[in-house]
Amino acid sequence: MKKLINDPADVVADALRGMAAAHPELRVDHENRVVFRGDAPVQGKVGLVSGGGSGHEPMHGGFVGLGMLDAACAGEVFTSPVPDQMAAATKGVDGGAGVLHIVKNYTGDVMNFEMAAELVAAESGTEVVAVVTDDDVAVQDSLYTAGRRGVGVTVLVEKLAGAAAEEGRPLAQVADVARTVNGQGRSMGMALTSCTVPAAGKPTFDLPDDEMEIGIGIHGEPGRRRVRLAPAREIAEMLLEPVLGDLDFTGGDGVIAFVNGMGGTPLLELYVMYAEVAAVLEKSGVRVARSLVGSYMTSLEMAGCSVTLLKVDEDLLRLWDAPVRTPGLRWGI
Amino acid sequence: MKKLINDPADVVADALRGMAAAHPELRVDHENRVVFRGDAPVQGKVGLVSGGGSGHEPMHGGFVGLGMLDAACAGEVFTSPVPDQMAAATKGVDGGAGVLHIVKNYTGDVMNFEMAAELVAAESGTEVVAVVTDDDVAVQDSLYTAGRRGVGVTVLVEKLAGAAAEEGRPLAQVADVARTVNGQGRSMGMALTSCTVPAAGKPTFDLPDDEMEIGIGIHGEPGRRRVRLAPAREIAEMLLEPVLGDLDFTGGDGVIAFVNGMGGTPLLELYVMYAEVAAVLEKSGVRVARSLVGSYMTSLEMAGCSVTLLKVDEDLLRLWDAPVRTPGLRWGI
Amino acid sequence: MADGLHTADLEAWIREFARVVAEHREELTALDSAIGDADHGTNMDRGMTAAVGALEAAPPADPAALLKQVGMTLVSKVGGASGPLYGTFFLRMAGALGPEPADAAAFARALRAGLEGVVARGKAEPGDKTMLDALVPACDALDEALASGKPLGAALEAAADAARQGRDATIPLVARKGRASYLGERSAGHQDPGATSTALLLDAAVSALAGSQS
Amino acid sequence: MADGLHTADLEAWIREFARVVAEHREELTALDSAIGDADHGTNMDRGMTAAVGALEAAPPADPAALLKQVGMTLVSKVGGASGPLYGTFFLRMAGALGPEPADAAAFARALRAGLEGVVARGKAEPGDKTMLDALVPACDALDEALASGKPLGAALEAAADAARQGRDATIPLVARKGRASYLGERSAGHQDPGATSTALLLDAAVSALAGSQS
Ligand SMILES: Nc1ncnc2c1ncn2[C@@H]1O[C@H](COP(=O)(O)OP(=O)(O)O)[C@@H](O)[C@H]1O
Ligand SMILES: Nc1ncnc2c1ncn2[C@@H]1O[C@H](COP(=O)(O)OP(=O)(O)O)[C@@H](O)[C@H]1O
Ligand SMILES: [Mg+2]
Ligand SMILES: [Mg+2]
Ligand SMILES: [Mg+2]
Ligand SMILES: [Mg+2]
Repeated sequence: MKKLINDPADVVADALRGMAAAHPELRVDHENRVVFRGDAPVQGKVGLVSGGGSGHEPMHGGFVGLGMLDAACAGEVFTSPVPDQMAAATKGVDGGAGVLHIVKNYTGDVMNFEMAAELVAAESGTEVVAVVTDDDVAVQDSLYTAGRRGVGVTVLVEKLAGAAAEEGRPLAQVADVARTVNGQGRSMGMALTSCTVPAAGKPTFDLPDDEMEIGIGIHGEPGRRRVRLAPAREIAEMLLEPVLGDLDFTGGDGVIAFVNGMGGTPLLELYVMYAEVAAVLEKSGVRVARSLVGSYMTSLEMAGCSVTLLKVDEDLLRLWDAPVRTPGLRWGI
Repeated sequence: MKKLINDPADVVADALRGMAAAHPELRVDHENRVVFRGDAPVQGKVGLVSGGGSGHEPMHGGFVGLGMLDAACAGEVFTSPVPDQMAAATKGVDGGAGVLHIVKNYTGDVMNFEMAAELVAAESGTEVVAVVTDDDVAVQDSLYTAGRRGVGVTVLVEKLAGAAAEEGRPLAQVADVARTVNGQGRSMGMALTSCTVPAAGKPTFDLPDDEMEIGIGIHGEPGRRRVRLAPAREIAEMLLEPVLGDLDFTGGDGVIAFVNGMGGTPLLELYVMYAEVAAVLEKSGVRVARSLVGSYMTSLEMAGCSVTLLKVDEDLLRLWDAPVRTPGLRWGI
Repeated sequence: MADGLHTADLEAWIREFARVVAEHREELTALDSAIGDADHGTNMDRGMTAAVGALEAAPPADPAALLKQVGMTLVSKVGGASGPLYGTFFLRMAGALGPEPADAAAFARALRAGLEGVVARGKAEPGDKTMLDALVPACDALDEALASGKPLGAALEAAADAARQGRDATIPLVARKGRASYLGERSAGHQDPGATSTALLLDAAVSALAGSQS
Repeated sequence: MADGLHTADLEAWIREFARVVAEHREELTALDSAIGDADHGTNMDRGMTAAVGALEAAPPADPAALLKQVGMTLVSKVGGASGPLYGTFFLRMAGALGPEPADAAAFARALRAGLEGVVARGKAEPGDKTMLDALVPACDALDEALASGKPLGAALEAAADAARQGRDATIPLVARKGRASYLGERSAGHQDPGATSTALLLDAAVSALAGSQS
């Protein structure tokens, strides 16, 4: 295992020390492993809390700041944080207008956030609404699965609901934005290589040199199927076909097209992928209103990418363009 | 070779198509492989041109925009662009106030930029000044080398000279900022893995599982020495010792501390590294005024990092904080 | 100790579970690598190490307090799916026990209460390829053995046997809950990590508790 | 062709150089992997393929025009260190030749002018572990052989011999110029890629030109 770390057991704590040192505008609660906006709680504003296993950086800690999250809880690598963390985050961002939990649909995340909400309800009067993201078309949402996974759309939910909260919208409306975004977004990912969980010390799966995994999630888990390595052009088609097949993205105000790197894939390749994605979208009559290319939701050092499309309207576009100031996403301020 | 590409021969052209599609605010000259600010040339402003081999993304194309570069030339992977490209870029950004070439100190880059300047001088009256960056303390600047390599400081030069140009400073002063930054900056890098040049198809060097390269550049070249794998804490010391030994960074207005990922290293690990770098700096009496953590100057999918320190004064800090709007670096706008 | 399971017995069970989890940490993580995210061994080991640490720092006074402390520690130290599930399991067990030593029937009732907590929390059913596939047969076997008059020791052995069989029976299953369900058909052919740690929990019960009433 | 090297002869030389560069592309890149950035074979092949393409698209009228076109093509298609260096080499050769066919002495003078261009552009010296370590001995051997009355064919063979020896002699050297110099002592023990491609240039001259005046 080759990583820039100290003891594998300390990797999350060490990275949080680094975040605290690099971002004095944030406040890091090292005991609870929560990254807060420096000015949290913002009085009168809906507080946004997310979190999940570590190893997906910049998500979620890197999305804390004006116009996005108020707090993010960092679990162990690929392991949902515990209810205590989420409860501490919820209390810390409660500015009197309620708190939105943005939860990726994984059994662990959902249960831990649920327990946190129960804790908070028992202890304080804070109103908490949870929105669960589940945009991964690699997984069928059926009785026979834990439902679709929450992947790329989570980044967009955090930005757009964050902007809505920053505008002063009430909790119900901010939650509506989050639900709308999740409902209008779809994602699909692939991997060229596995990643190595620090505590495990070896790659989660082996992948021959001439094969790739299609339909992966973001926890280094194997995907739905293994196929022969293909050029970027074909990969774009493989990823977009199920996305476009699941929801009609044509017409209206177009889409936000998001090509996301899994952590070990350089930007050069993400732009090659984006060129192919844009070509498929053009051919399919899907208009790109905005785009995002980069490694925003990663799986440690996994090589690969995911593609997310989000159908937008004028309101969502305005929220997208609104100022955001976080370590991972910043514009307008 | 596992990469998200089509034909290895097309990787640069394909990535430029992706950049053009993803960034409508830029103008991409596909024939000359130059990324321009959409509004270039900006009348009355000094034009900033840089460029180099591809494979270092977001550098340089991702640093084109308000407050940074006016144009960037993309060479083949790890191969300096040709004089024709630089000449086209220079002409395209000439707003009447002259053009600054920001050149990393590599034999190829220096010679090609020189030939471009000769071409431009022969064809037009555009005043061109070149500043060569050479901040890599892994290499001794002596008669027995091609001089120090230009590495991490180049990103900072592009930001700071870009801000000076945006402020309306004349060419000589903008060039002075660039030279000052280069003179006050030092870097040192390391690799955990090699990278694979697409056209070569296999890793540039082999590195056993328990070893790392210290003193690497940004072209996948082997470093100065190979040592046993070490924890982040020791790596931070190995990188900072020669940096701190080469220039006194204590006192004054402090430093910009820049921990850069080589492309295949996830942000989680870069924050772990930054925590250790910050600890060494604190112990050494170096005050951190600003920091930058991320993969800004990469070597394809190489795993590893570099550390750059830049001694700053009030003017440089103001230029650092000035608005910048590029795909790779953005704030204040 | 013919008068039932004391705090010390349950503590021995927890310590033994912690020990076997640590011993099998790599195996649990390897199982989770195949159909999950390679952390089940690390998760359980972190949680049980913390649980034992908490017992030492603040020794609980009675069986219910002990299992409650273990449950709380797991909930607040593990995370993931196994934290809430094993946490809820022990919390519900604690809720079903009184402060007094538990006899065999009380222990079996508590175990089933724990099982029901796992179902309530995780909404899985037997056959979904989860820890339930070890826990349900274990509870059934325990009840049956006690009903047929077997002593606790033999009954726990029957329960542990059933848990191991349930664990093995997860191999051909296609997962319908948890992370492994994302793999669809590809999840078949692999043993469920959570069912494996649950089988260890019953093994630990045999080692630590079977002697208590025999 | 006792009257000297015609445009067609030089074109044959360029074509032959392009052919051997393509043939040795992987080898050149492998050499550059060890002490550089793994692109010398790709660079030279891209450049020479373009040079031959340009010759076909717009056949130059005379020797000087031909070599100028090759030089210009290399400058604008190769990049890196080898683009300006080989480009300058051919441009300076072109500058030293007239429009008329070149006799052996004129060819040797042109080759030395090319060499001087490389020195002016790259500021390296013999012993720095660069293409000069093949080019300098080649020019010296050519001059010497012609001075001692050998025909062009034999003289070129002597030059190619010297280039190959110079190439081999780069192996123990510690690089002082170019990318390999960053490696310091670690550059010793590896053959310089540029010296290797230069030896191919002289080999190509033997294959394409040695017959012209014999
Ligand atoms: N809904 C559920 N009900 C019961 N057990 C579950 C459920 N979901 C997952 N599990 C169990 O949890 C185990 C995985 O635990 P662990 O790896 O620690 O958590 P995570 O899946 O969050 O990484 C699975 O092997 C399975 O036995
Ligand atoms: N200053 C110089 N003078 C002469 N030749 C040089 C000089 N620098 C480098 N070279 C030659 O260039 C070769 C490398 O070419 P290439 O790999 O194409 O370019 P780059 O080093 O830019 O990747 C070296 O092997 C060496 O022979
Ligand atoms: Mg997990
Ligand atoms: Mg090169
Ligand atoms: Mg797991
Ligand atoms: Mg090279």
